[in-house]
Amino acid sequence: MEMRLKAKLMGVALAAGAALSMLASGPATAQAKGKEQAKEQFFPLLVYRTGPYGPNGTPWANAKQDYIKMLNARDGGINGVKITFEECETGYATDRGVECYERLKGKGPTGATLIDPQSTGITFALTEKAPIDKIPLITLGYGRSESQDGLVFKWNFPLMGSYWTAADIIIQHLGKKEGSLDNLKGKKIALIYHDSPYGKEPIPLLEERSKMHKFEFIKIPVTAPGVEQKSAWLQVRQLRPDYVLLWGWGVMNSAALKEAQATGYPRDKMFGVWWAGAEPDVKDVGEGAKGYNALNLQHSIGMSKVHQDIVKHVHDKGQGTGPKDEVGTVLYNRGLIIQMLAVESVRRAQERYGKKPLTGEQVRWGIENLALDQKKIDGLGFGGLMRPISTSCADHMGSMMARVETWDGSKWVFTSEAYTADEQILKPMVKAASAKYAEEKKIVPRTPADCQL
Amino acid sequence: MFYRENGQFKATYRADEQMLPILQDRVFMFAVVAFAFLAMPFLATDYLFLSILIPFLILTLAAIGLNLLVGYCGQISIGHAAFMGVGAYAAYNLVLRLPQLNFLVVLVLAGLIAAAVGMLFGIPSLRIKGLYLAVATLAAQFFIDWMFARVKWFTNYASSGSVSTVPIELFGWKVQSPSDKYLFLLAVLVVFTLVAKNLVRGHLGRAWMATRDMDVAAEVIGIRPVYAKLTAFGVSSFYCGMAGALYGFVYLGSWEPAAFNLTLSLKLLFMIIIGGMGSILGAYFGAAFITVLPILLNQIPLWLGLSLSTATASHLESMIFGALIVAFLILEPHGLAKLWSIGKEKLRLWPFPH
Amino acid sequence: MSGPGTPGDVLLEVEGVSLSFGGVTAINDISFDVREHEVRAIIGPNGAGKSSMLNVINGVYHPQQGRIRFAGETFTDMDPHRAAKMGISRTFQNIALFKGMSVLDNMMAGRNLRMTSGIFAQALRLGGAEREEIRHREAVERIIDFLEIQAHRKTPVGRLPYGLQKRVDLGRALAMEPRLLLLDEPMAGMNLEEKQDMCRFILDVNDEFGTTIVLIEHDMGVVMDISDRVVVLDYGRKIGDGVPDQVRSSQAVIDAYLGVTH
Amino acid sequence: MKRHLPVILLCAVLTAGLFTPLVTGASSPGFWVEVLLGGLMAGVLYSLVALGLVLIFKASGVFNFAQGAMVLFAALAVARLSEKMPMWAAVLIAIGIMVLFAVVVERLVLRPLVNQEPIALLMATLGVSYFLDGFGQTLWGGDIYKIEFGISKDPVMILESLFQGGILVNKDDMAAALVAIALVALLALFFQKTATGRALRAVADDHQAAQSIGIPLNRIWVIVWSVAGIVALVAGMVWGGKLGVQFSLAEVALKALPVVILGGFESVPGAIIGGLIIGVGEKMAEVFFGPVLVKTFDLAGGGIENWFAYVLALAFLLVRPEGLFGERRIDRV
Repeated sequence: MEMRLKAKLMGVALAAGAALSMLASGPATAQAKGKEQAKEQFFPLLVYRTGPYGPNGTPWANAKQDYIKMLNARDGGINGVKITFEECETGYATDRGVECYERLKGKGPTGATLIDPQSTGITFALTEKAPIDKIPLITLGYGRSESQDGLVFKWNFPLMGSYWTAADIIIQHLGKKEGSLDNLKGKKIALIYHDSPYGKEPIPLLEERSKMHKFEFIKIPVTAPGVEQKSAWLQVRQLRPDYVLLWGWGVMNSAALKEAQATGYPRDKMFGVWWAGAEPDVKDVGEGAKGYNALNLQHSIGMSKVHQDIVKHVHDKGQGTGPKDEVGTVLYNRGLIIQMLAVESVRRAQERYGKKPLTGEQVRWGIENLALDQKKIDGLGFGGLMRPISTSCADHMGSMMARVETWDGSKWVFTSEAYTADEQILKPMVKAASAKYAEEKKIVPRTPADCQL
Repeated sequence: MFYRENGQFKATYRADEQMLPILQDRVFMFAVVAFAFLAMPFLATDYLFLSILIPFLILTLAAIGLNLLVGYCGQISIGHAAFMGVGAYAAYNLVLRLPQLNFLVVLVLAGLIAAAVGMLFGIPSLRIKGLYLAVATLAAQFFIDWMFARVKWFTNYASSGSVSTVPIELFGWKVQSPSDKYLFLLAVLVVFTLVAKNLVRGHLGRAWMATRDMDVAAEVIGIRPVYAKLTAFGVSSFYCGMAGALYGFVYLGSWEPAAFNLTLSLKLLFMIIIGGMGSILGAYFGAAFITVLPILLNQIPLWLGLSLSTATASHLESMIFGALIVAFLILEPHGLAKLWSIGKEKLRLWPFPH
Repeated sequence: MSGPGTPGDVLLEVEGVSLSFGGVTAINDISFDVREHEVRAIIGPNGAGKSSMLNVINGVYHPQQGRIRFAGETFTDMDPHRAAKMGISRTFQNIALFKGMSVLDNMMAGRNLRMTSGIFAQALRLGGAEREEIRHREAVERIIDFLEIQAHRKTPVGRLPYGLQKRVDLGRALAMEPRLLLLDEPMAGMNLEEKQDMCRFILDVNDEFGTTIVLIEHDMGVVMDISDRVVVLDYGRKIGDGVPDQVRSSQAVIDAYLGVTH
Repeated sequence: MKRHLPVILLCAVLTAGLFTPLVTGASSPGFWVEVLLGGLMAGVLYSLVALGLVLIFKASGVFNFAQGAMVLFAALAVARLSEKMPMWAAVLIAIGIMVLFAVVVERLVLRPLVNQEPIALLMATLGVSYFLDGFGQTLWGGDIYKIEFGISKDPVMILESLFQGGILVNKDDMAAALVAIALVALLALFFQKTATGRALRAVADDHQAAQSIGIPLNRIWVIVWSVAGIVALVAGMVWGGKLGVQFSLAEVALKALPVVILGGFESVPGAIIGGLIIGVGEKMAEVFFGPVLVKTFDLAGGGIENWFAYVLALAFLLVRPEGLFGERRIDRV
């Protein structure tokens, strides 16, 4: 008994000690700010390698690290400023994401460069905090669709596309298949979506489009994580929609394809968003997913120069973050592009503020004035991987193109030309939504003058 | 040597009924509170405030609430995060639709609404006990989750289903900077800790504990189970409701229904197991433990210079979590609070044991 | 035979009560009465239905037949809260104290019915609530003195020895200031001194507070000493009723009960 | 029989709800049958998990929250092992692992916590389930893995003569159902015929008595947890074979709680029938009742199956706390 008691008290003492050292680590991060400027640019990496979304989160996260390692190895960072990073596991959970943000935002000589939350839910939460901490958020192909409006959302950058552009492009594609958008009249289009902010984002646009083209729009939510979809597909079987749009993430996508197969719904009538069009989504369905289509954010599949550099400078040195064969897969490429754009934003900002570690606020300007033409892109080794992008104060998206790819049972192949989302439809929606937000939050939209700063 | 109560004789029952009968305890508590209010705001970093202290304070409030129900009244609940959710959405809608309301009023109203809902879902406890009740509360959890995800009015027809809040303002005081948030929460928590303490040492508290320890005997001495159980559900949901409102407004700032899911409910449960069932102090310990542990587990490898993959780290986390729960249940069912009091006993005899 | 407070008119009347659990009859058409201020004993071999009888009287069990008449009111089945309100309190055969609470709190819980301050008053510990607490604390302290357990006031009951727990159990019942006190084997498993103490307490309660007492007891000697009248049960039926001497001499009782034990 | 009335009423309402779609013509007979089948399939899986819960509860009075995690763990084991070896070997090893797990749980969790109040034990199993989630993924990895039985996933049309459009069924569903039935039959045999089985039954009826006639409780616990582990294994394979094995399976398994409430904690047939009721009920509710609800209250989508099972269980609790097949008990003073 005496012994046991001692053991217990010991244990508690230990725990207390640990906790104290924890508190100690708080100030440590603060000092980092104070200490004379090391020539380092710090990138916090919010990731999720575990849980239902882990399989998709992992290649994405690996690519970012690989790209950073490659730059440090090849060019010694950005114009001589070494790149440092730290990962934090969010598990795709909003509260954990917020904690990661708070933990990492102060690290490094100049604090966080920018944040890529890798989750729409976390993006919503951070949208409230970023302006206070002056840290830009880049949400490439996800996040708040209305945050394209840089006049209201000064700190959000949904680069290269939002869920509204995605939905719009799919509808355009369907119209093309049917001969013309008018032929969608009377058709049934069902949206099977991840029941979270991510899955709900496209709904307003699809409703808009269904009004325009008089097609019937059916919403079928699937509860996260989305393993259990039986009744969703029973509904599909009952309503027999002409097309099914799949807005899933992680395990939900493969589950959806399996159910589609089980209920005999033709896969070639299914169209996924670009988060439902990667290898992990289809690989363990294999033949069963043959014919399934998904959007692809502009880039082609296969190796290009940047991949070779990464293999050469990272994997061959045995410093690869993940397995070598994931290099060049869809989500891996997306990770590369995100990290590249982040780095180029810093480079752009350096042109204005000098080749030294920059604060988030300075980098924000860089993102807002990003201008990558084909030449630059080729120079960066991303030739064929992506198309030109140029952002501005009013437009934080920079480009809104995507192509449709199709799973042939073993790999993804492109089956359409690049579409561009329809400005006519998007602009007013973005304006209206951002105005509502500004009004809710009592934000005064930026003036052109403010943009010059 | 210094921690002795001899020589402190209680002349009146009032003196004997004090919250902390031993002088040294009073001094110590006062010192702690003073430190928290006066020193902490200057010592702590933003990170400490935003990721540790603020969630800690809020979750403590919730844990106290749950402890009143589970620890004091003996009624299990695996659905209390849902009542936090009720509080959060109630506050959101109150602020949205009655902007002129003072946030303190909003906070209390949110608590009361949560209390009402809590009592509603507490009704089954009159007929069922233990495990059965656990499942009944699960029903509350899932139904309420669903309700906020589906009924558009609650989220003001936000297409994404996620709501965001405006900074709190109290009598011209904008509660926005980390230290302001901290002070505000601390004040709320201190007040409601006292309230809880008073309740459990009043006759209502005795009614709860009696129901917990021996419900038949309690009934025989005239304690109505209906009254005891429903008040327990009400009060505890009231606490969680307020905690939820604060969690939404002060900590997250923007959230979707998933923010108050089963995982959070289980977290709360773990807090009171580890902290100590039927102890207000335990709620503090438990909340601190649960808030700090995952962060520690992420940090320790970094300090040791180990490069532990984030995946392994988070797997380790849930393993250690589970192991700790079992360990506590076996070694010290009354949790950290009990260890604390054992420690005090020892100190009382020190340096002359026996 | 010691003569406590002189018996007055009938306080409790049990009429033709029958109780069964899923076919098993525990009590079979039993009637008896209890007069004000008297000490009434219920005896009988194990499984005779003694405890069930008490549980019927204060509404823990609900009989299928029969009526209970208490203080001029008639019930077909009582509920515990009502019984408590009307001044019936009891102790338990295998002690049913609130293990997690101190002696003081256990007994204070006995005052619960009489404490009226609202939830807000308690939450904020307003003057009223404070004063009420202290008033009742005083009442409880008197009982603590009476039962000579001052030393254990703040001890969790779980830690007390058996004999003392029995005392606290009695104390909690007394804290309700009952009109009718039901004692379920108050001396079971006690040694001689403990028994003597307990007897003394019971008689004092009966004298000083004039409380009417119904007790179940195995120890014949004790029963015959302290009780005014005795009911004898056997297999759920009543086989004897009267002053101890009558009961002693009743043939049925001797066969069914005394005969066996002596 | 007065106290049976509400139960009868509740059942009546459910049955009515079951057939309304047919009567009102909200669905073609063929489709209705498909939904029914879909529900039954889901039900089979719930039943399998619930079965494990009931076994453990009968023998050790523990409400095993970790059953879901056990399903996941076992399934992961099979999935990963079968990548390196033939299926039968993988299964055998997995069984070994589950038995080992049972031993460990008995030693480290049950024995120290013996005769604690049930809530404490529930929480302990909660801890166990957290541990298993983490451990399972560290050991086997957190990816999506598949269990291949080589059964075609493509649907088959049957009874086309009877219903226009025919009825769509899946071979693997059928296989799963057969496996489940076989398992239940085996268990029945095990309990009725073997000495161990009889001992288990004795323990279930009365722990003290069983102990007094010299049945070693600890060994019984190990056995019963092993059996539950094997049941979990089967459930996991059936489930994983359909949806792929991944972390999130454990969450789906939570549905087994309302199932045992419905069936009664101590009744094996209860677990099975309860599972089927819940499965059919929630699918029917989702497919037919959901859209109506959405229309009338302008909800953002259906998804009532998230709570249907729990609310149904709650309703049953209120009218019949001991469950469909549980026997009610009187607590004595």
